[in-house]
Amino acid sequence: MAAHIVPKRVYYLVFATLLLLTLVTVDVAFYDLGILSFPVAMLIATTKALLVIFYFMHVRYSSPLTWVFAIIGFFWLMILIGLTMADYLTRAWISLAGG
Amino acid sequence: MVTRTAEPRTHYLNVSYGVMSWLLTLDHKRIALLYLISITLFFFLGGAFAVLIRLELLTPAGDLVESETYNKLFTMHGVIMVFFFLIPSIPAVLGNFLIPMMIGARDLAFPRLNLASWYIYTLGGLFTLVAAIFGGVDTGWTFYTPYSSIYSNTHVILTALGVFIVGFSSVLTGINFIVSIHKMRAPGLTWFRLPLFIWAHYATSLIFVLGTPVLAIAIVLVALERVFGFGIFDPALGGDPILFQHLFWFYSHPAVYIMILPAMGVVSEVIACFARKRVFGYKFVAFSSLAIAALGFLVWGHHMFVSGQSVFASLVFSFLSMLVAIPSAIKVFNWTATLYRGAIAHDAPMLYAFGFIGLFTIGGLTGIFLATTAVDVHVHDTYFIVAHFHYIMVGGAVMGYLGGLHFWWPKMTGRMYPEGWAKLGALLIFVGFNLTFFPQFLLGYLGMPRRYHFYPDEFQVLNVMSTAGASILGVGYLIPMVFFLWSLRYGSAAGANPWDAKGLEWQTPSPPPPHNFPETPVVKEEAYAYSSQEAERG
Amino acid sequence: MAEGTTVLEHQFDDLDQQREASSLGMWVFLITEIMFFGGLFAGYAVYRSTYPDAFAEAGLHLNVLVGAVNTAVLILSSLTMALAVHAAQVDRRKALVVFLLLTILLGTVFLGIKVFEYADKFRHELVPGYAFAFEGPHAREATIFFSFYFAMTGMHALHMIIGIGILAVLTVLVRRGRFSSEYYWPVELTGLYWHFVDIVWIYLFPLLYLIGRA
Amino acid sequence: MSLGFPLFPEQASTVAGRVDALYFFLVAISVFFAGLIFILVAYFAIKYRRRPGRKQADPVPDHVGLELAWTLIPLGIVMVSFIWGARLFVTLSRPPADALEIAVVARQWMWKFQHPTGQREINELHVPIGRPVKLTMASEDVIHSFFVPAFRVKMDVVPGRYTTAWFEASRTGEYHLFCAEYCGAQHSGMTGRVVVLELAQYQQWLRGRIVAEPPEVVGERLFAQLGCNACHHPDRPQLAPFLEGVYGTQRLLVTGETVIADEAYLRQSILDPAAAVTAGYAPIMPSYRGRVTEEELSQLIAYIKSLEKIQTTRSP
Repeated sequence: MAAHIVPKRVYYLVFATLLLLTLVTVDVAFYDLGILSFPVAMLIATTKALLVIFYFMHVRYSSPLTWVFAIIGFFWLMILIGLTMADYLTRAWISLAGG
Repeated sequence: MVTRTAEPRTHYLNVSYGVMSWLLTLDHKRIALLYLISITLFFFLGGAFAVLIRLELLTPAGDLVESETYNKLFTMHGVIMVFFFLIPSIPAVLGNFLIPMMIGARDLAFPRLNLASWYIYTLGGLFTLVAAIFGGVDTGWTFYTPYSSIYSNTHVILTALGVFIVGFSSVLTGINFIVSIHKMRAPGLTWFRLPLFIWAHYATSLIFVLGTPVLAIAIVLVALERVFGFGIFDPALGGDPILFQHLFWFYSHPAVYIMILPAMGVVSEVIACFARKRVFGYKFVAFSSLAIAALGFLVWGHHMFVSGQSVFASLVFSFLSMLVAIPSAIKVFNWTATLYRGAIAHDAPMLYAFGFIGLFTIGGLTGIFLATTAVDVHVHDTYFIVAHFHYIMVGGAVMGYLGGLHFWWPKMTGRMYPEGWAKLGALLIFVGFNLTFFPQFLLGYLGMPRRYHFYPDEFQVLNVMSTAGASILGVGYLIPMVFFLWSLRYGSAAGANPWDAKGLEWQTPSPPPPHNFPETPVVKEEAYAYSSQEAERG
Repeated sequence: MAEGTTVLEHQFDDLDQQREASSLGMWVFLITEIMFFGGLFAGYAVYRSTYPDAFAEAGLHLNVLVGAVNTAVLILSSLTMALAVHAAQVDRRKALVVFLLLTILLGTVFLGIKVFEYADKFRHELVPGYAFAFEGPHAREATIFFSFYFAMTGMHALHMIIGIGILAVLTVLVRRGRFSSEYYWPVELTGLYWHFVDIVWIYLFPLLYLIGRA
Repeated sequence: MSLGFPLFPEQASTVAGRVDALYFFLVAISVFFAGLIFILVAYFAIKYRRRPGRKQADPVPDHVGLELAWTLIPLGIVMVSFIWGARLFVTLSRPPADALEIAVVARQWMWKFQHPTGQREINELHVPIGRPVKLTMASEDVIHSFFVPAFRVKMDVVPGRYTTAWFEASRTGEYHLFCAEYCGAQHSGMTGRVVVLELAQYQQWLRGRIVAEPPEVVGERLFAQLGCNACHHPDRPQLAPFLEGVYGTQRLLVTGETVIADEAYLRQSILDPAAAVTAGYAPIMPSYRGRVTEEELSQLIAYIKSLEKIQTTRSP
């Protein structure tokens, strides 16, 4: 299994996109999107992260095993954050006397 | 079949001599022995703390030691037993020794990391020992905030640093096992031909890798708050001490499975060998290991039903905790079914396996009490919990560890241990264990809280029983310690395969040569092919 | 191939196996890193959802321009790192050295800017536990924000420093001719680590600098 | 008990019997399954022991039906336990509306209680039989846990917030009170007793105590001393909301969210006024963190809660 050599052109393209997305996320932050501002910021960040993972880290060209472990990492991160927030976001659900 | 050695054969023990040949070894087998020595030291140190705890609890008054001392005793007992004995015990000793052999490899994928993990373990251990010598720590092994981050004036940082450091050794071990199991299996050794010991260690390694870092960061945050006055968990700054509990138990609940899964792996090997049968429902047992590892990460909130966690979250965690009982039950039923129509020998490793099944069953069933929210409200933080987790960690993990140590001792040292003494030891440990911890279930339901230095008079009789049991248990642990050392010199030669067992590790001489196999074995049959062996012999 | 055989470790059958094992090992290690930072992200999520106003207000005390410039610097360093891996794959040693040195340089620039930012926080007394003179109704919860700011960026900076150290060792080894297109994966694995650290920053930047700007 | 020492705790609250019923259900399940496993293991170990003539095992093929059986049957049983436990747990988590409200302050290493009529106790709590008692608990330092085994009630007391627990005593007598969450050197000394009295005796006990002012009276005085009434005053509706009748109502916040003005909200509004400002008001209130103790805080809240009862005429 020889390593895949990614053309330099791809790297430059990815780099340009990442810079562009950085500008976008900074710009967007100055508009009041209400509750959407956080999801939008995270969406842009995740897009950037995926670009880095797929191209700079070569996951696009890697074995399924690499995919599995990359996904496990983020999945478990979601478990940690998700179940912790399941506590904090629901603390008011059973509050007053008699309910 | 049996390798005859006319002249001294080169094996991993005699290939080189001298302290440096051990301290700089990259051989997984020697590293396993380094671990064996270190964790044994910590086991007896942790055990000494336990002895003092049980002696203090003999009477209701706090008359043996001061309260401050007592609190340090149970803290040091917990920290040492959990982080420096139980978690590394089976993976770092038996796993390190056996995994490369069981998969037909010359070594683990990263021998240098393997050695580094032992040094890191030792360094972490030194920090904790220094903390103990300078006066110890009194937060409980759980390091709950804000007591640990603000109020305790003992050596929290030093101890926490030890735990933080030893975490890296777990992580390195986990990475090494995962990569080795994926990439270093011998030709023909497909996933479903792997011994269940390997499956169990694979699942354990996943927990090492996914859980340990979260404990590490939790400790870092406590340290930042304690040393630099950061506001993370401090209620005075609007911080929530319960967040620490979330981060802590995200690791420390799965850590229980780090202890029990490898023991389950050992028991699968031992039962198959001494019943001379393939493990019943192999695939179910294999996948239940992965299921335990995965579900184990979803249940940490059951430690927090009365912590002020939201009621809704408690119900979710209760539901998920119920699910993790199922793969454990599957294993127990399958082991029992494996015995059916077997040809069962009652050698010491098998006695430990029987003991494991019995004690783990009790530990597991009482786990359902704790997963049940309304009952947990009453028994949480009482001796019921103490009894429950000792049934899992000592009744389960330590029985598995000792059973495995007996089983593979001939392979590791080339010597047999004395069978009669071994059976006596197993019996004493089983009896002593039950006498120590069963009364604690009753104490817990009666309402005796854990970590109490003195207690109301009506709890004394059960505490006396527990202390009496602990003394039997202590003797039980000393017996194998003595005869294992004795066997190194006086034990009869073991031969390559004293149990006539299946598995690649038994196909190489005892003690194994430096690179395990003269040539890479090729696997053509599934694990535990005891009946096909019979067929071969006609 | 003569060079290749010397790097093959005894426990492996061939270089392919060794390369795959090393690569998998690195990925598993990166999972531990995800979970390590994950604890910080979980804590951040808890407090941000509990004190949204305080976090928004505290976030205004960070300099977006500096953060954005640093983001660009780090992304550029990821590019040079990727190009270094490319150079290693096609056996262009001189280019490899240049790109590694560029990556080190950019990493150092990032850290330099970070030092400047930290100094600014010390000057304005926004350092929990040292001097905290935050004005406003949310002063108390702002301590938590700045605690997370320092914990997160500090852990990130620590990873950068380790990464620069590895890159420095790597550069020396490259100049000694230890690598070739057959045995180049230490460069690749270092790249994986470097890109991971970049990804952490990609999330830290909006979480810390951009909240509450609108 | 004939043994001279207890093996089972007394049942002295209305929920104790219900918790025990579930407990015995689980004990029965455990005895059944543990017994089943022990008997089978012992039976197989003896019957199929290795002996001359039995050197090898008989091959037994895997059986998917069996696997499913011992997956699904335990699953069903634990689900019963989950649902049963969950229903009871929700009951335990919801204090009845008509409960007697007692303020609890925990600190290293003592329990302080204040009755609604003002009587204070330390490490001892007198309660009437047959009347739900709701505990609103705060900690001055580390985490503690209020635990009365005879009531099957336990709840952590967490610094920086209120937690609540409730019980209804069903039998007179004296019962252990323990701190169940490790809290430092004298953790095992942080104990006390709960004394359950008949209602008449309880009232007599209340009368017999040194006459202390009820918490809402002290709270009213504090309210004036701290200058709260400078803004929270009917004459200055533009500055601060009226507090009359505020307890238990829905509050619309400036963020557009609504919250219920319970103890936790009132606590937050006194300590961190800016955290959740009522819609229509500017965040001008200063924080009283550090200026009031946990006990004073509970007295202030008691006063605000009492305003609901006193005020009968409400501005339209």
